[in-house]
Amino acid sequence: GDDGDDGGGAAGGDGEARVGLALSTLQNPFFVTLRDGAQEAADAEGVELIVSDARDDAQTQANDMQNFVTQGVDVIIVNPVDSAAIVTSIEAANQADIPVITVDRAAEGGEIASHIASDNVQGGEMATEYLIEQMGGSGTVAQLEGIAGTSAARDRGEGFQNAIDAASGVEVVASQTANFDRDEGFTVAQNIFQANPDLDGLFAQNDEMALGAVEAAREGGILEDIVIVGFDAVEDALKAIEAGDMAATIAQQPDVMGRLSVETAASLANGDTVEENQPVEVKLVTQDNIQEFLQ
Amino acid sequence: MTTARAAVAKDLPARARRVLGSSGPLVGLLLLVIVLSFMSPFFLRIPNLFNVFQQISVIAILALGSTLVIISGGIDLSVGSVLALGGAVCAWAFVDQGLPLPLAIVLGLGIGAVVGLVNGLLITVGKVPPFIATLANLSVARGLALVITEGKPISGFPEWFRNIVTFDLFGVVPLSVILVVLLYVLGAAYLRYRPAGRAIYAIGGNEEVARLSGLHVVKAKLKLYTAAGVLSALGGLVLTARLNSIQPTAGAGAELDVIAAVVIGGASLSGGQGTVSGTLIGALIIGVLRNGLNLLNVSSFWQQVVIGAVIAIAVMTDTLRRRRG
Amino acid sequence: MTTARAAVAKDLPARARRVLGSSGPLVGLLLLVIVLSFMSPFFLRIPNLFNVFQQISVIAILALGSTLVIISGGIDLSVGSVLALGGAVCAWAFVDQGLPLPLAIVLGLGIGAVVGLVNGLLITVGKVPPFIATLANLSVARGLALVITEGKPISGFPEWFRNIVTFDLFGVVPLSVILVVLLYVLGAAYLRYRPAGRAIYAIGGNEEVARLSGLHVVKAKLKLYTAAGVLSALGGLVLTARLNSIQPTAGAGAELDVIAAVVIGGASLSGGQGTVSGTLIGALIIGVLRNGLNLLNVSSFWQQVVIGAVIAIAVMTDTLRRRRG
Amino acid sequence: MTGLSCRALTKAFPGVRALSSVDLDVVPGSVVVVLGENGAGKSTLARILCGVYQPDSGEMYLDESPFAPSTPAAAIAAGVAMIHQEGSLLPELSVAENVFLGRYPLRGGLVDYSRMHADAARYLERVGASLDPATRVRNLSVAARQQVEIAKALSQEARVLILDEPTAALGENESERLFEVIDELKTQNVGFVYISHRLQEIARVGDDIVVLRDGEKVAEWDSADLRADELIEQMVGRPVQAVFPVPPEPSVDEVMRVEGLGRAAAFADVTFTLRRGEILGVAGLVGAGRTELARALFGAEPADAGRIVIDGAEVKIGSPADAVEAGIVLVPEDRREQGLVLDLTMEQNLALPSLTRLSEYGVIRARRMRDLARELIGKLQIRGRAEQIARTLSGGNQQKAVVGKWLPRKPRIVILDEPTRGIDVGAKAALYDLVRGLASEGTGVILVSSELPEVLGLSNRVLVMSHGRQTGLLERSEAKEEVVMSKAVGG
Ligand SMILES: Nc1ncnc2c1ncn2[C@@H]1O[C@H](COP(=O)(O)OP(=O)(O)OP(=O)(O)O)[C@@H](O)[C@H]1O
Ligand SMILES: Nc1ncnc2c1ncn2[C@@H]1O[C@H](COP(=O)(O)OP(=O)(O)OP(=O)(O)O)[C@@H](O)[C@H]1O
Ligand SMILES: [Mg+2]
Ligand SMILES: [Mg+2]
Repeated sequence: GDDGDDGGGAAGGDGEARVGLALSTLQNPFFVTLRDGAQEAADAEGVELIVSDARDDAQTQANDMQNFVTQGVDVIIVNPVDSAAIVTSIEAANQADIPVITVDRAAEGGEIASHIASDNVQGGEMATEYLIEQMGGSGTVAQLEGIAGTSAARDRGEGFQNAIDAASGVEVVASQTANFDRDEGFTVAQNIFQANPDLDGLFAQNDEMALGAVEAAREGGILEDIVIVGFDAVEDALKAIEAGDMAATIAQQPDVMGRLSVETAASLANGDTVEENQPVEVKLVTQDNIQEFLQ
Repeated sequence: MTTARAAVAKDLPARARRVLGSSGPLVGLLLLVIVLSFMSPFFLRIPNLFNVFQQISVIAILALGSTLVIISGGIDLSVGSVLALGGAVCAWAFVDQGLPLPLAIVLGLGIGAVVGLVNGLLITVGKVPPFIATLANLSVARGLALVITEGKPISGFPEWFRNIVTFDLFGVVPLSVILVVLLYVLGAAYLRYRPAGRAIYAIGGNEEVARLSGLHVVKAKLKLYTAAGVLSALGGLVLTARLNSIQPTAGAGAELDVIAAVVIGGASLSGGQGTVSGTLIGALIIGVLRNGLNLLNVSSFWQQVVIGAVIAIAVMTDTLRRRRG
Repeated sequence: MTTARAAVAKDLPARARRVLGSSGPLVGLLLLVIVLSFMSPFFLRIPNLFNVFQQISVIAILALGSTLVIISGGIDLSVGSVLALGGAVCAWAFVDQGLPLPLAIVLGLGIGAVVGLVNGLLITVGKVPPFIATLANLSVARGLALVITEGKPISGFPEWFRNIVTFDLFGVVPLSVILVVLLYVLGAAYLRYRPAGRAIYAIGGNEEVARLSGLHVVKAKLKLYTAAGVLSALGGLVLTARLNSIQPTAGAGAELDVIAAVVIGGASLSGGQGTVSGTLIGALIIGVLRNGLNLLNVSSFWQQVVIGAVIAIAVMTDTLRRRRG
Repeated sequence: MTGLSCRALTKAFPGVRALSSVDLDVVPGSVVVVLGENGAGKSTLARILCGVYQPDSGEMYLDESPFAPSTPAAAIAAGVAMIHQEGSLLPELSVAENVFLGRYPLRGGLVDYSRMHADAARYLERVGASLDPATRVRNLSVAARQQVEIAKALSQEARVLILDEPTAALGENESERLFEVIDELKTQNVGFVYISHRLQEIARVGDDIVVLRDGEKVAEWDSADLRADELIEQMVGRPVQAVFPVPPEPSVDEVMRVEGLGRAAAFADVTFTLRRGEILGVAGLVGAGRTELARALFGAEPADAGRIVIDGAEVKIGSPADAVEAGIVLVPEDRREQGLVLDLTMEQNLALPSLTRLSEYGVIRARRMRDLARELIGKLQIRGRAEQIARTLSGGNQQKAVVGKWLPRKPRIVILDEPTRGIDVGAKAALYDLVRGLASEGTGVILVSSELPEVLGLSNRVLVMSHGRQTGLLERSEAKEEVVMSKAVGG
């Protein structure tokens, strides 16, 4: 990673557009990939990209946004920690005549020039439907939840629930948090397996937890008997699908989101008009189409 | 008695120090400001400086309570969770239950008082070490905040609520900054001029001696932890107003920032020492550092390295200097 | 004859206590086990019990180092970050740089030693309070772990690396459990039978007295923090082996779990007290609690409430009981 | 009757009966002296009177109404105040704040600092201490701290004042000043309980005497005009020779030579030699810099000028570890802060300097450690058990342990800073024998003490200090009290 840390941010640009990217967190590979996509586009478009990392804290993000306004960037791309909390910051940017683009997560108010996202609820549904299909339409399932209170956990959980409600003959026997963490995914899955020795399927709200569950299942000698589905399509998960350890994951294309958002920002800086809504496709990754995703 | 006279002379700088608080952190802050203003043209602008102050306002409110607790020889790890719980209760009461906002605010502060009091009772009556008592409530209060909000942010406050905090007096001074300054002036006066405030230093210096001297140690501690709880909840309300929303995960990990601000400000975790002015400077050091690194567009990974290093160096030069002086 | 027998009998509980450390946490653990085995039929199965032990193995390794540090009157907040950094360096060396795995492992442990030594130097030479010194390295080490991994997990280790940790001896006892038991036996022996181990209690009890008794306090502390760093990195390697991957965010927040385990185990944060057996029991209490709540499928919001409450109650009953005699 | 009276007070701690059925009457306007060996129960009795401990049984009456304070606050409110043996000051607070802790003068609900400083100055002047009330206590010498303690007790305007070894850290002038204050308060009908190991003071302050032994009252007199040997026999249960043993003749070999030693702002230009088996006394007034000298010789705060030669070779002493390595040990003046780890057992404390010697192949032999502790406890007649927590020992017994822990290292040079502070006559005699024994085995001893008779009686030579300077080095024959005093004052 060169994180666009060429430090020259202070110099300002002669004609070069300056774009602030306020990320919710960089301690998550998904957003690292998004950032990399954005940087790639910035280099291609000749845009100066300033990245901030709120570490999943709404207040820190408000501060980051404030700092962007202070620096007088041309466009702000924000990936909100909290859709409601970001509104005041967006309004402040609007007041300073700085267009705002939201990426991955929407804002509940303010003037948004463009929204670029994939749908986490839909992804949760797709993943869970595939899980149920692989289980043969019935059986017991467990869910590993993300960090309580985060929007990814909420939306994916909602998608999971929608799919479960639509199916019949599927029983949710456990739903426990493992905080999006592989180690905790391991621990919690291991505990769930103890209480539910003939569990048929497991949906994890991200791949890290799914991979932890894979290791726990392997150690418990039940990897063959259980269908595990994750979310995010990180590299390790793709390998696990190829090896047959995981059944599926959801590919969100964060790099595309990053690229698209910077390209949109560049257009805005040139005074061009842009699409208000730019959906980015989510894809179900299974052993059938895994080769498309493995580079 | 030459000894006595020598002692007086030796004490003169100490007097100056008493009035200014320890000068060490202030020097560190000024150095940081000077370096950053050379590195970024945006840094030294008045609006940015007020931004920094406003950005630290929530942490500063939490840290005020923690300063008292730490001077008394205790610690409060539950600040971040109580912040979320206070905000959550207020939002739940107003948005979900439709109670009038002033009542909701009182309920929010009230729950902070309750958690603080429970901390105090666990410590004084239950004899649980402060670290464990407040760690337990870090967990409990966070859990309750999640339960109350059902894990989702709650928003939907009237405009005037937001303005209480974000309105800029004279066009530049946000009201939250004025609130912080007011609270800190009150805090400083309390510690210096109220008998109960002085007692905190005695309790932190040596609890047994304080007891032998006839102080009501248990009562003092209960008051302290309750006050810290109320201040944490107040921080939650300010945050809620500023963002027009409260997240159940708000303030996670804030305890380390808060304690760092207090200790950078010259307080000792073994108790008996510390000033609120020092804490404010400590919070500003952290805030200025983050702001500056953002303005310089330092990658967030390296930011953590730099922040850690600067904090260590700041505290080290301060203590070494004080030792020599 | 009868007298002698009576004397032995009278001495038995005292002896048992000496061997087991304070009995309080043990009683708490047993109570918890009894309650949980009534509530969940799966709890008391042998594989589940070994699972719990294995689940806490990483925290236990970190907590062993922290026990020594805390007995000496210090604290180490950097454990979780050093875990990630140790794992990251090892993974980077092996996977990205293609170095032989044994060398990569040595590098991983080595970076732990370096961070630990820096902690120690900041504390002894730089006179920085342990809380701040290790908080600074919590930030620095995490930042470096993120830089090295570029923020993404690194995976791709040979099968035998994983087996070192996960292989089940006799079909049920994972090697990681054996590693933990071995380390704890060594730790207990060190504290009890090595002069340097005994010195830790004296340093924590009163550093000035230890110094005036001719002990090398600075050297002892440097050794301690270095050892704690190496153990944290070792925890990182065990985690890496177990998951066949290291995340840069691994171990975030682990410091609170680790300190909780040590303090629940009877150590005092003011130093001079504590046993490694107590710490192991403390870690088991936390592990058993989480395991039980998972088995019972308690909602994750309420889990936090329950965990906090149980920890407070466990420590409270223990201290109150001890006080009564 | 008026005043404070106690009936059948009993108090037990785990393993000890500290008080058994003790009666005590404190009459307004008079002083009851409580005597007894270390660990006899004097402090326990005092602590019960002022609400720190509650008795297991027995009653107390204050002016004939029942008095059962459950906290120190309650006792102070009822007019019973105490000066604690182990000090009760907060080093980080100012002198004035310590004096008025918990009873600050207020104006409009706020602390009135100027009045507090003025009032504190008045009380300080009364005890003869001209200290700035704004000074932090941390910067004061042990003696000055003791004066602050006395001022603090006076300011509580108590009707009954309990003084637990108030003069242990005072020089003669300061002590006399205290006695004058006591005389004055007696005329105002204040009653006193006075605990001390300095028998020579008793006739000066006391009206009645009570002797405790093993927690029981074994004798009482309503006059203080008693012969010392009579008192001692009651306290110890056997006659004790209160004379100083003549020091053995030192060898001619020099074990240590100190040339021009100094440390900035503490002391300067100290030069002396110490021979094998010699006892070198160090005399001076309070604050003369004797402690600083002792600490510098031991490396606790290393000297920054001059040289130290041991057995003919110059040594660099930069830390206590260096000193111990060179065979020098120090018994510090503040046993609780510098001598013992109070929360460890006696065994662990006594073994602390000898940990490596108690191990074999790097492993500590638990049995040897236990034996060592038992041997030292026996040899020094410490009232306590090897597995007892050091904090729970009486003050005098703690002092013995601080000396005792060094003996197994067989040091070449022993520096004792106020070693007899707070220990009873019997223990003092034992300690004198111990010092003499060390000397006759060839150890060089440096003895710092504020009790002039002790220094003069025990030493082969006496080094006198004044204001951080060496003002004399006298042979035993020249070291008469008047000569030493005139040099100590600055001559
Ligand atoms: N808190 C305690 N726990 C256990 N034992 C104690 C405690 N306090 C005092 N003791 C014991 O009670 C006995 C009486 O102690 P006390 O302090 O009253 O003696 P003292 O007469 O004041 O001695 P000194 O002259 O040395 O000050 C001693 O054996 C002591 O070890
Ligand atoms: N802990 C301390 N901190 C700061 N100053 C001190 C401390 N202890 C002593 N002093 C000061 O150092 C000077 C020398 O004191 P020192 O204790 O060496 O004298 P001394 O002759 O040993 O007398 P004594 O021990 O009887 O007080 C005094 O002015 C005293 O106020
Ligand atoms: Mg006593
Ligand atoms: Mg002295």
